[in-house]
Amino acid sequence: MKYDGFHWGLAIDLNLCVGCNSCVIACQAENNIPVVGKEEVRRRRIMHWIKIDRYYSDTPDDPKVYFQPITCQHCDNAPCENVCPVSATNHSSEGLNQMTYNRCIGTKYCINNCPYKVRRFNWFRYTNNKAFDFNTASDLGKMVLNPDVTVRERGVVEKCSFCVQRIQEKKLQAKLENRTLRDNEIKTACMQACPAGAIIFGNLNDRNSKVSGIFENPRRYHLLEELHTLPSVGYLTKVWNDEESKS
Amino acid sequence: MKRVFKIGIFDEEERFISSIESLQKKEFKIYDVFTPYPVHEVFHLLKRKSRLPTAAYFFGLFAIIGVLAFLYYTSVIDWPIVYGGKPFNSFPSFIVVTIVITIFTVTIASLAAFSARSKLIPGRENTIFDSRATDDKFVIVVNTDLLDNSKSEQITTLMKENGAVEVYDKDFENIYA
Amino acid sequence: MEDQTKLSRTFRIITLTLIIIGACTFLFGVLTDPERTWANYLIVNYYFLSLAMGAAFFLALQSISQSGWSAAFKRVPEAMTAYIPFAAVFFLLIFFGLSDLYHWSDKGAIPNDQLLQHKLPFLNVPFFFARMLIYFALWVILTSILRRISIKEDQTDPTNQKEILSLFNKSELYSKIFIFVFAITFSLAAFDWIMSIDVHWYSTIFALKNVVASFLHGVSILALIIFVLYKEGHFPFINKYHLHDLARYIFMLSIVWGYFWFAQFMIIWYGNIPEETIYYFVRWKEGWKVLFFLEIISNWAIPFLILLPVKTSRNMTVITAVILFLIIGQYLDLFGQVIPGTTGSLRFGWIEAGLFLGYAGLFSLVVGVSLSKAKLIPPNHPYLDESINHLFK
Amino acid sequence: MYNRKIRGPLVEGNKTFSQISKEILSPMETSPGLWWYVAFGLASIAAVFGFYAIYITVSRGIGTWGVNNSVGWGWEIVNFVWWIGIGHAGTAFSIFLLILRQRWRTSINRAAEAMTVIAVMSAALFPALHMGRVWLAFYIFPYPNTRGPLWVNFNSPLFWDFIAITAYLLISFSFWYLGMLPDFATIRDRTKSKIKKAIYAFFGMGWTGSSHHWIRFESLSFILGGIAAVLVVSVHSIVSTDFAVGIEPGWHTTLFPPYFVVGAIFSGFAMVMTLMVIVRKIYKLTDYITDNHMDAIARILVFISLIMGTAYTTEVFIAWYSGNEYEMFTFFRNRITGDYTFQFWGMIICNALIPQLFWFRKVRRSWVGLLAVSLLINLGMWFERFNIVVTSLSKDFLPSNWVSYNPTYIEIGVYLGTLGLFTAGILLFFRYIPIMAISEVKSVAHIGNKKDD
Repeated sequence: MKYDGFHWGLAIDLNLCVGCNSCVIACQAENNIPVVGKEEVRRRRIMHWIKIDRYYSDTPDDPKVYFQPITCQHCDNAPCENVCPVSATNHSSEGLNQMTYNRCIGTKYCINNCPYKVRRFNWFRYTNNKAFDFNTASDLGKMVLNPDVTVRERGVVEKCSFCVQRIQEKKLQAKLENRTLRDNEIKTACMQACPAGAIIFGNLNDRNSKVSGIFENPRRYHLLEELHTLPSVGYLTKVWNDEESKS
Repeated sequence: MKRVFKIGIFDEEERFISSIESLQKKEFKIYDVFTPYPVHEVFHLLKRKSRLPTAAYFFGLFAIIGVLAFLYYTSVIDWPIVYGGKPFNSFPSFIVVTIVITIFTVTIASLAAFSARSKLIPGRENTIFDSRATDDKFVIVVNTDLLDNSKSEQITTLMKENGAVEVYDKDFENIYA
Repeated sequence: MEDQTKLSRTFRIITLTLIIIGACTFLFGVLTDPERTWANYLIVNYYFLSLAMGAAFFLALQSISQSGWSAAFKRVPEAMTAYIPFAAVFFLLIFFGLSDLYHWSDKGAIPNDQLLQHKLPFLNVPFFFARMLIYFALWVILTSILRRISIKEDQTDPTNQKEILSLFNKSELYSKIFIFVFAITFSLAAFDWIMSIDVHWYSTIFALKNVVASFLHGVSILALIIFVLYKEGHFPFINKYHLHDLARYIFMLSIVWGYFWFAQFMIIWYGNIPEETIYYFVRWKEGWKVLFFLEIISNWAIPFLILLPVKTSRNMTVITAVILFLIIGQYLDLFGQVIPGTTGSLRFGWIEAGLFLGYAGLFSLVVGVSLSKAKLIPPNHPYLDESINHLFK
Repeated sequence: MYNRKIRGPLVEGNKTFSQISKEILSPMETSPGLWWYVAFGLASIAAVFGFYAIYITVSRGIGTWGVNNSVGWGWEIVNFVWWIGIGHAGTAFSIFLLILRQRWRTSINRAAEAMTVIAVMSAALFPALHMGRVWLAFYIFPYPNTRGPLWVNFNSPLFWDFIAITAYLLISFSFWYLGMLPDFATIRDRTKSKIKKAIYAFFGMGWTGSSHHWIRFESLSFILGGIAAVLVVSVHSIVSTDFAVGIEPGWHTTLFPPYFVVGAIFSGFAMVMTLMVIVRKIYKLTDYITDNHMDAIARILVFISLIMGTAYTTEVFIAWYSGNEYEMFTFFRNRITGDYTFQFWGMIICNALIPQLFWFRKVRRSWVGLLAVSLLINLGMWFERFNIVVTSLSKDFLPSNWVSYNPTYIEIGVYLGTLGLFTAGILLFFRYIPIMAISEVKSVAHIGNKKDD
């Protein structure tokens, strides 16, 4: 699949990530992600569109910790898209793996077939529901909602959209000003919030964009590359300078 | 119009068949026979043929072409959508869909054809010449409207000779079948 | 019904000439182009073994499903199984061409290849041949037991019903054992001999697909032999229902072949994992693509479309024509499985033709000799009446 | 030419045709015993519980189930595949045994087909319920709509499932119904009750048994039979593609289509056997469903169980042979050992080992043995589906996504409900529809009973 215009991509530098969770909160605020409470999290039903995985190596007494922010990989050969019976998830002409909430009937097949397990399901109605009295049950709580983003119904699948509302906004703005989009003009919520600048978003088709530059880095790898899902999210592998820390 | 039929009742398949053969040898035209289960010799003797398989073949052909055309139209021409990097015309997937929908179409069409040709429709009452035919008797029915009495007698004796347990005449006002 | 075949002089001469042609081709081939010769040697060996194994499977299946219609023909599949010991010898000779066929037998490649190291406990030369010996031993023993029971039945006094019935039950028991053994060993053999050529690739349905291919082509050759014998004046009782049943076997099995072929292709195509798709990627290149489609056409499309109507499946000429396509089909199928992983070049020349002809001659001779050694129609078989007066109901 | 000495008679007791009609119709014409009402009552209670569970699911959401972000499919898909598998028995009986010329099928195929229809209806409930928004289920239908029109994704195995199951339900129902036409006519002509006559006359569609009717009946059965043979294979193959075309380890394997079909026939035949043991016991129809019949089903079950055993072995072997770490983990660390060993070994023991008891004639001839083994096979097949659906999802590629899965009482309730519905349906079938195809039994009644054969 060739993308004529934009091909959005995200680069995450694992060397820079400190696991502060700012991106998680920023994403939650930006995309109207419901807070579901301890009980649901315990039942493995988190709603975060970006989460930070931790892996450890070495001994338990002196572990090395690795943080890995995981979001939808926006694969160009996305296994989740093939299997949706109602075309609720498909590929945009800009390389986005997009989700049409209105069309989703909630078969959860995409969730199963996603090797990264980054798709989220609305197990209950989280709005106006006293059982989930966190941020969307009361009028006051609802004031935090972002008017640019849909509030999802019960029974639909959702996931990271690369902040498509921000992409569209900036594209429109550039069009109104009759100019091309500048690199780094579009910032996803996670990128904006990252204090270390570990997350970079941009156009992969633009050779000079920052994200393309990072993709050229020899440290770059894709998650589960052997499955040939062709993710649009690239990671820069973590490098430890063991010799120096020992001396 | 009132019509007269001669009805012969048989107990056993062999006698029933030999009776049909001897009636046909004397060139009496058999109106129809009724049996509790399908007797294949009867189909040969009465030259009964069904064109349902041919019809089904054409239903199938029509369905295959129709479904493939529909799939091509919807996913390549009308609104092509990219799913996971698959081509718009993802033929292996279409084969699966085509097989099933063809099967579906052939079934429905054959059922409809069967129902229409055999006049078997829920609630319909076809003429029953002798109600024992659905239980344990083999029944031969001969239309005797145009036959004179002696011929009609000849049929009776022929049937009796071949072992009919009962032979009788019956009038029918209207025939549905 | 007393009937026995005799081998004519011309038959012997023709088959012996073919065998000599084959032997010469092999010798010249090994000297001039060993890689290509060994690859073709494997294809034709496996080809004729698969026919014999398919016939054996047919024989056993008839026995356990208590099918009566085929009883009169059972000497034909029995004769075909007589080829198995010959195949055993030829397969063991693969030892000399191992390095031309199997990448995993290359000692130099193992240290650099993690997967080969992983597979080493299974794919190593001694174990490979040990397995081969076990497979052949089991097949030869079981098929010869079935054959012996069948011959013994002939020699029994026809009035001694008790003895005949006990032999009949015995053959059913051994058929059951054979089918079980066949399912496991032939699957493993397909993994060993064919799938391990593409040593990094794997597919779980592969064995099953090869089992069905052998059954399909075994039955086709079986039918062909029956037709030839009929033309020679044997089996005078053959009616359209016998033809119909044989044609139905070919028809159904070719559908099953198509089904397995499609299942493997579709699942790999859909899953789109490079580890697996590489197999079809190689076979989708220029030139190979034609072979790829010819395989399906001759093994599935032609039998399916031609034998679909009842009329054509009761016509001996039509069925024979279909069988000829299937003979080509099995060759193409094996060619497409073996060659891309070995020589990788799409060629059909004198080596290919000569080897095939040689083996065809040998196979015909073995089957012919074996047929002439026993009564063509087993006179004491309990289902013989049912088979001769076969009616389609 | 039917060799009776070897094959045994198909119907024992040298019966007349009218005796056959009478004996087969007797369960319908006499009032059922107390057991019937007790069983029906119990089944209804289970069904009511099921309806309650469905109400909770639909009104509150899928969250009431135990499924989660990694294991998106749990009991509902396990049960769906299980029921669909059982639903393969009827068609398999009627078609495959027809192709293999096994004439003993005549006295069993009606009940097997009834089972098929009811089981497929139970199965069809689950894919509907597992949707987050079941009220929009019609989106899966490719119809010209106001959204463009936006068609559906023809690549999706769920879409294939949808059409395959609809077609299967329709065809097995019509095949079943077609076979009943002559029998309804028999009831219509025999009964003395006016209401019954009117009802069966309506559903009998005016069947008279004329040669015109029979020849078309025969050729339609031939067509539907041929079609159903393809369909029965394709339906379960399509169900298998739900898993096989995915990329989850343990799901993505090319063997799945035939392996699922064989497994389906396995569980279907086991369920037929369970049912037949009970029918024989209760209705004393041993002349029609003879020991030979049960023996034949038992032999088929042994045979299929060996195939299943081979398939399990192949899967495990190729998982190792592939050298793929995800495959190896799934099979060796999450099935053979790990959290789900109970289900895995349950599957192996119930499906591959226990049916081997049928090698012994004693087990094949005792009704307790038949019943016990057939029930265990059904349990084993349930484990198999659990193994496939849940274990692969619970621990797949990224360790951070590993979870375990436990069902809630709502999921169990839905399953109990379908069990209740199934039992109730079968009980109603016993009561209002002839248990065997009367006309077919008549056509084979004298084969192998006469001296000259």
